[in-house]
Amino acid sequence: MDLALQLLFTGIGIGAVYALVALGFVLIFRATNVVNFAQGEFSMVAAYLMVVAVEAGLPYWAAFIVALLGMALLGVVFNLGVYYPLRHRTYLPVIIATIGASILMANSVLAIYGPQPQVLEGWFETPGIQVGPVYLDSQYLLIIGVTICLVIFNFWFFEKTLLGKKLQATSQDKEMASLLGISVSTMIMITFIYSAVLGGLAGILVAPVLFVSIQMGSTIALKAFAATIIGGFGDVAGAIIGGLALGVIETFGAAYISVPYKDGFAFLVLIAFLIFRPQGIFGERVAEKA
Amino acid sequence: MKLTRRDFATGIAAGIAAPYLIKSAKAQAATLKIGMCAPVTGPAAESGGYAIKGARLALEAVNKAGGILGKQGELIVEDDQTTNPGIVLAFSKLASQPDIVGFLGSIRSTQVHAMAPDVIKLGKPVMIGGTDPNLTHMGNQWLFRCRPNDSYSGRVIAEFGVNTLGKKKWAVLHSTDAFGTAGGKALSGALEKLGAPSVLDQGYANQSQDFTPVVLAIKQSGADILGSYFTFENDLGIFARQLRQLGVNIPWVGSPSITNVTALKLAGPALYNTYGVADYAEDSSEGSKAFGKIYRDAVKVAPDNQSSWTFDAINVLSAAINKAGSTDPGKIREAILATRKFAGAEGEYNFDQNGDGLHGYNVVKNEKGNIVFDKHIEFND
Amino acid sequence: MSAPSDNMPIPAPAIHSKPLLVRHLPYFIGAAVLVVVAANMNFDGYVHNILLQATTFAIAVFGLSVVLGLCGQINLAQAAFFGLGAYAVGIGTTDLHVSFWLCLVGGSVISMLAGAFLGMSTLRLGGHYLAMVTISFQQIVTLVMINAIWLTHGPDGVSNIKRPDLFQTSQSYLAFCVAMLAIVGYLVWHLPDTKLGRAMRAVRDNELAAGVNGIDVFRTKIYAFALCALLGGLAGGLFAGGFAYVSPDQFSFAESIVFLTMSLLGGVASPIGSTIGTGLLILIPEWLRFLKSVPGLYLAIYGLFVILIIRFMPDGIWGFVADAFTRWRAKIKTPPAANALQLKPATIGGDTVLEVTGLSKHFGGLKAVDGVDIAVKRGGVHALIGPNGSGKTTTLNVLSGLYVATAGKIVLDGTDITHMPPHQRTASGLGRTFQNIRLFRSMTALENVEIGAERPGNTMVGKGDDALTERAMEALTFVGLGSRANELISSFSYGHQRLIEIARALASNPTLLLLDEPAAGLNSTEKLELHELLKRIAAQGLTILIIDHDMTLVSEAAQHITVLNFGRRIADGESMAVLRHPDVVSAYLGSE
Amino acid sequence: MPLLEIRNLVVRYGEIEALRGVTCAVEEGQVVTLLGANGAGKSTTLRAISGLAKPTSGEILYDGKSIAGLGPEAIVRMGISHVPEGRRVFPGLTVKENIMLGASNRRAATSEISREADAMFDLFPDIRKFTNALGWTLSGGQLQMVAVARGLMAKPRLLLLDEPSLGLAPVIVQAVFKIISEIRRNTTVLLVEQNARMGLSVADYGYVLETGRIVLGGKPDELWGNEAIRAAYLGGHAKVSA
Repeated sequence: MDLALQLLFTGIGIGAVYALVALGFVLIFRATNVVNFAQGEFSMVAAYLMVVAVEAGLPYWAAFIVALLGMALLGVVFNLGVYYPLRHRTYLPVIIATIGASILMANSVLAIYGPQPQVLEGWFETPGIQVGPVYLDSQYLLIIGVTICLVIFNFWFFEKTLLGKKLQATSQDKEMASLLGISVSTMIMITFIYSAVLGGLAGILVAPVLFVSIQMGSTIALKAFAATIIGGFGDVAGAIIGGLALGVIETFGAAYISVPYKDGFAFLVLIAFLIFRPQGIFGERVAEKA
Repeated sequence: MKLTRRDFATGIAAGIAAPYLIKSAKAQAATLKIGMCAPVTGPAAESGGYAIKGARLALEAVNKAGGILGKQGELIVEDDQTTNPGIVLAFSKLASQPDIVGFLGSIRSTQVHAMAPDVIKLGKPVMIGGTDPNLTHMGNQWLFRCRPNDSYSGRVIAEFGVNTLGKKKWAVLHSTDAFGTAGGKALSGALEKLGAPSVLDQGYANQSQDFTPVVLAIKQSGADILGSYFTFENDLGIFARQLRQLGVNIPWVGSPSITNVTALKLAGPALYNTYGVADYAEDSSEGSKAFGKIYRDAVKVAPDNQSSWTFDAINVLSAAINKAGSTDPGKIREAILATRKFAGAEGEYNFDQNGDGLHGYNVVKNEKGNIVFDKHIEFND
Repeated sequence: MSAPSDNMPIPAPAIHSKPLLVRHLPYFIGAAVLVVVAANMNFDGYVHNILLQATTFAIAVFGLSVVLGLCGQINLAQAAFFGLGAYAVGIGTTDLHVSFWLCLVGGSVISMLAGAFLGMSTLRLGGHYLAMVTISFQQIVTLVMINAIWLTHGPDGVSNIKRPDLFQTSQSYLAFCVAMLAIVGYLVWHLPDTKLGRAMRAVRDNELAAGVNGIDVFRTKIYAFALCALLGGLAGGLFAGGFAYVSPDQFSFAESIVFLTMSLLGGVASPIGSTIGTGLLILIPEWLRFLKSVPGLYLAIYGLFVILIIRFMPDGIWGFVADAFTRWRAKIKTPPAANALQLKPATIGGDTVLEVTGLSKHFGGLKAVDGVDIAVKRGGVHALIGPNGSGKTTTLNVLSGLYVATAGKIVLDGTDITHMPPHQRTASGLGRTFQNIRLFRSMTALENVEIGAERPGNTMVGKGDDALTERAMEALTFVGLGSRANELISSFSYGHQRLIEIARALASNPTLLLLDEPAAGLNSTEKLELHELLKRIAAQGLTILIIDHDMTLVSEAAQHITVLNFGRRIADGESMAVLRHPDVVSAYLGSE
Repeated sequence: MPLLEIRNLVVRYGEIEALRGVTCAVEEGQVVTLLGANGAGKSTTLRAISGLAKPTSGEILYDGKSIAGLGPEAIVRMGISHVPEGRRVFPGLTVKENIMLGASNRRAATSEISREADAMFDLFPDIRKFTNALGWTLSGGQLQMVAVARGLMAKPRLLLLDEPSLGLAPVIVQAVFKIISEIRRNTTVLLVEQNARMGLSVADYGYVLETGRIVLGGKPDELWGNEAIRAAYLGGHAKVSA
């Protein structure tokens, strides 16, 4: 039982990271109908920005803000350089372009900053707390806390603000949105910025646990992908639940079935979902149209 | 269609030929060349950097002392991208330069496996750092190992834990790559011989983000000592932290990576008081002390095995060429195999007929982040 | 054979004067020269390795040009298939001591079966989902290679892989691989002109139209996927023999991406493009090695190249070159003339060709079609009309199998087709056109019509490609476009594209022809021509069910009219009487 | 000067010439109806005005200024609101949210927009009880109400209405047209309608389109008497030149 509780905590912690990255996938997919294969690199770049800013002597919170601002800028550049020129083409060239972008980003960081993995200190001095039989890592607690806040923020932003509604409208029917005077290109830009910041946030938060390395992005991104599918492509709540579910499945699978095949569980679950329930956990919201 | 196809073929041919022609044109300079495959890019790019520095430092010293066969030695480095296809291409690129007399291969066993067929084909000596025992036992006479192989590391870990620390309930943890699997097997085998078979033998995949299940398995197994083979420093760092956080404080004897600079930096206090077997330990001998000083002066980082083995490899190789008095591969091979009591950074080299130069390991202890030499265990078989 | 047609009295067609193999002799001579060069040039190890890698990779990339270029389906697991073939040869020749040839064939078959299985489970989803499944498959294969140590030797990989006795030396093995490349390249080059290849292209261009032209879309996709996997496996086997060592990291997801980039870079649709792409992507990183002093720099530049190529060369390098080449050549072969088209609709059933009873189609709560009865008499033109949104097109889509009927029964010429998929209905004798023209846009007019002619069960077409071409030419000539048969669809006006679509349906010699708004978008001259065409078709005894808004056309062409409104039948009967029916008038002009 | 004036408008979609020189005008305060069979070019005319379709040649003058070639976002800001065919209500947003988004063309506080949206339900009482229902749960007639309400939220000087009666049962069509006659009190309307009788019943002026050309224009009663109308819908070759 103690064992299961401990596994559950870590599973949720790592799952929350998947969820944050998955959220970025979903937002971009809904707005542009494109799967952004470079989403994981956003996390990696942000973690490095954070390391650079901390090394430059900025206080932790200032470094945090600088890193997120940097991600916003990267979102702009990514949209203008990768997505925007290809927006009228089919999904395939765009997928390949995002793959190209991910290679470019990972190796640019390698070229600029070198291959050395880096340490990024966590927010808190104390590494964690012991609650009964379960040890709670403070960084995982923070990650879970931030994920909860983001779920609430997303709910508020997409459900309660007019801008959120405009973003939703754009993702549902671009032509109609433009007829109402909503600037579609601005909405897509905002989506890319927000997704880049979300991915960045995940990277910065997870860096103290997983360290900062060039590969950190791609490993997380593949799992986040699977989470996106399990949650039903294009569903915000689904992405978060899919991420958490995946984290838990993986951790328990590793503990009770096989450690080396840990990464395989994510993909087996994914294939099972694709074959038996391709619409994900929640299913499509939009009814069949005439 | 025909036309453009032919044009294209010509294009390819010209493209391939161009750099080759340019290279052969400037190949006439009066240096003696040693080729080196190293990971400049990819996941091991960092350690690749150290390896190149170690080799360069050795070569500088050799050159100052009169060079090789009277010529200045020159190091030609090709990037192996930390992948197997990468090293195959890198090595064959070096191999195609006829004036390279000897090579430094990889510290990764799989990569050595990948390049091995080409090594046989070429028939020139290649110094390697990969520690899979098979490498020097599969009939490839051109591979010479400048590190003790894993049959020794496993035996040393077992010997030290059982006889020095007096622990019998072992948990063995290893990565599932070639290095980890071979190491884990060697350690388990050695433990069985010592009458203390492991209570847990656990593999894990590289780049795991979370080790909670592994730590809990160790906890549950009731082991009183841990032996480990980690490949990547980030994995080691994450595991070390989680191990301590979840309250496992049993003694821990790890494979050489546990003493790596990067591992020490990443894991910090989580690795205090652990033991590691190290082919390189700064205080283990005069040779290693000397190398430590040169390396610290030049690179400003603490030396480790990534750089020490390439340092030794260059020294052993150039000494052997000088002794052979010729660049004939067969003569160099004989000279290397005849190397006895050669004091290197890693220890004393006594090559056996398989091409293994070292037969023992140092045990070191992490004392508040400093690696302190504990003892050396040497085998004669 | 029938008499020459009225407008084009020309001698019998001479379609292919020389046998295929003779016409392609230059290719084989060229390939043979390459093989001889490969066997005799004394490359150094580096060049040899690069050539060997390029040759084997190119075969795997050919697989992608089939699945992606021809059939339009994505595969992000080609490295996994490549790996299956490589491990089969690796494990087979070392641990199991089986002959190289057996292993090569076995590995290719295993790959093919894996591809077919993967396809069967998920090809119905397509698009992004297919991308995900293939990624997952790739990851699982990699994990098994690493962890199933008893079988695969784990991360150590398999070394000392054997080669066939015949090709022990590096030179001869390379020559052997080049020969394989040439053979596979030849097959892939000609695949588009085979029945399967045409079906794949049709599926890529327009799945709906492919289905209603008698192509089993799902099965075609599986074939493409299996073929791609087969080539991947074959290439992997050759690779393993060549390098004598395989290990899991050579067949990772990253490698799959490399394969895909090779394919896109060179030009996804052609084997030449694949070869160019493969060559470049193997050579570029080698050329850029001088940038190695800064780690990561050359891969960063590589990533940038990928983005730029996608942006500026959408059809890849070969597409770019071929395009310029075509424009420069700009001469299109005039097709041979054809005989008059014969339509011999089958007559199994009785007097009624199509009998629809109680047909309903509901979308959620919306009753788009609600209990409609239609009876189409043999040999006549029957019209289905109604205001916008009355359910006409939905009815047609249910008839041709694009939608599944919620209730009701459809009997075509005595056969109950209610539960058949579109391609089987076509095989049973249904032909149709679409309101928004659905032609296969990357093909010529002739090829489009050939696909129609190729429908299973077409009794009017003899065996072989020549008969097919002949039938297609007849249909094109019938609609008056015979002389432009070899032009691409994009060069035809909208009106002519309609005619091609009709010709495609006619070539299949259907029992019943469904025409969905054939007059939409046509100007008045074109409408008159269409009217004439309909008369000529009807004169051959072919039964037509037409939907259109042009009441002049409908009233003059059709003898019988069924009127729908709000998904229900509001009138049915002889044309003039129906058009004067007060309910019909008010449905169109609005009620008081 | 008419509020909207179109001269020789030509629009092509690739090969298809959807409009082949349309000339017409809408006076301020009027309801003008465009009639014609399917495919005659009615919707294309509206799409060209609102900026969704790029004119190949010809002029579109709104309030004396040329708007041909501007994007839809700019045109709706100038006061032309387009309620397209098929309603295009955002399926994943609630009715209220859909209506509020109609004000995206102007700057106003969210609270102000929310108040205006609530006021819309006075004009469309039938959909008040669906305020918080998601778009996709509504029926055709309700969707049409939402779409019109959303269009009106832009406070347009000119409202373009495309086939508001399409697929609706006669009772609902009546209700929709009652609303159009309410709207006309303070907004100019250009209406595209297939239901000729209904379309002309609210109009001040009408045009008949056939294969991309205006073949007839006139007051509703003049048009209604003309055989060309019947021909345009029910056949008989209306060989009347414009």
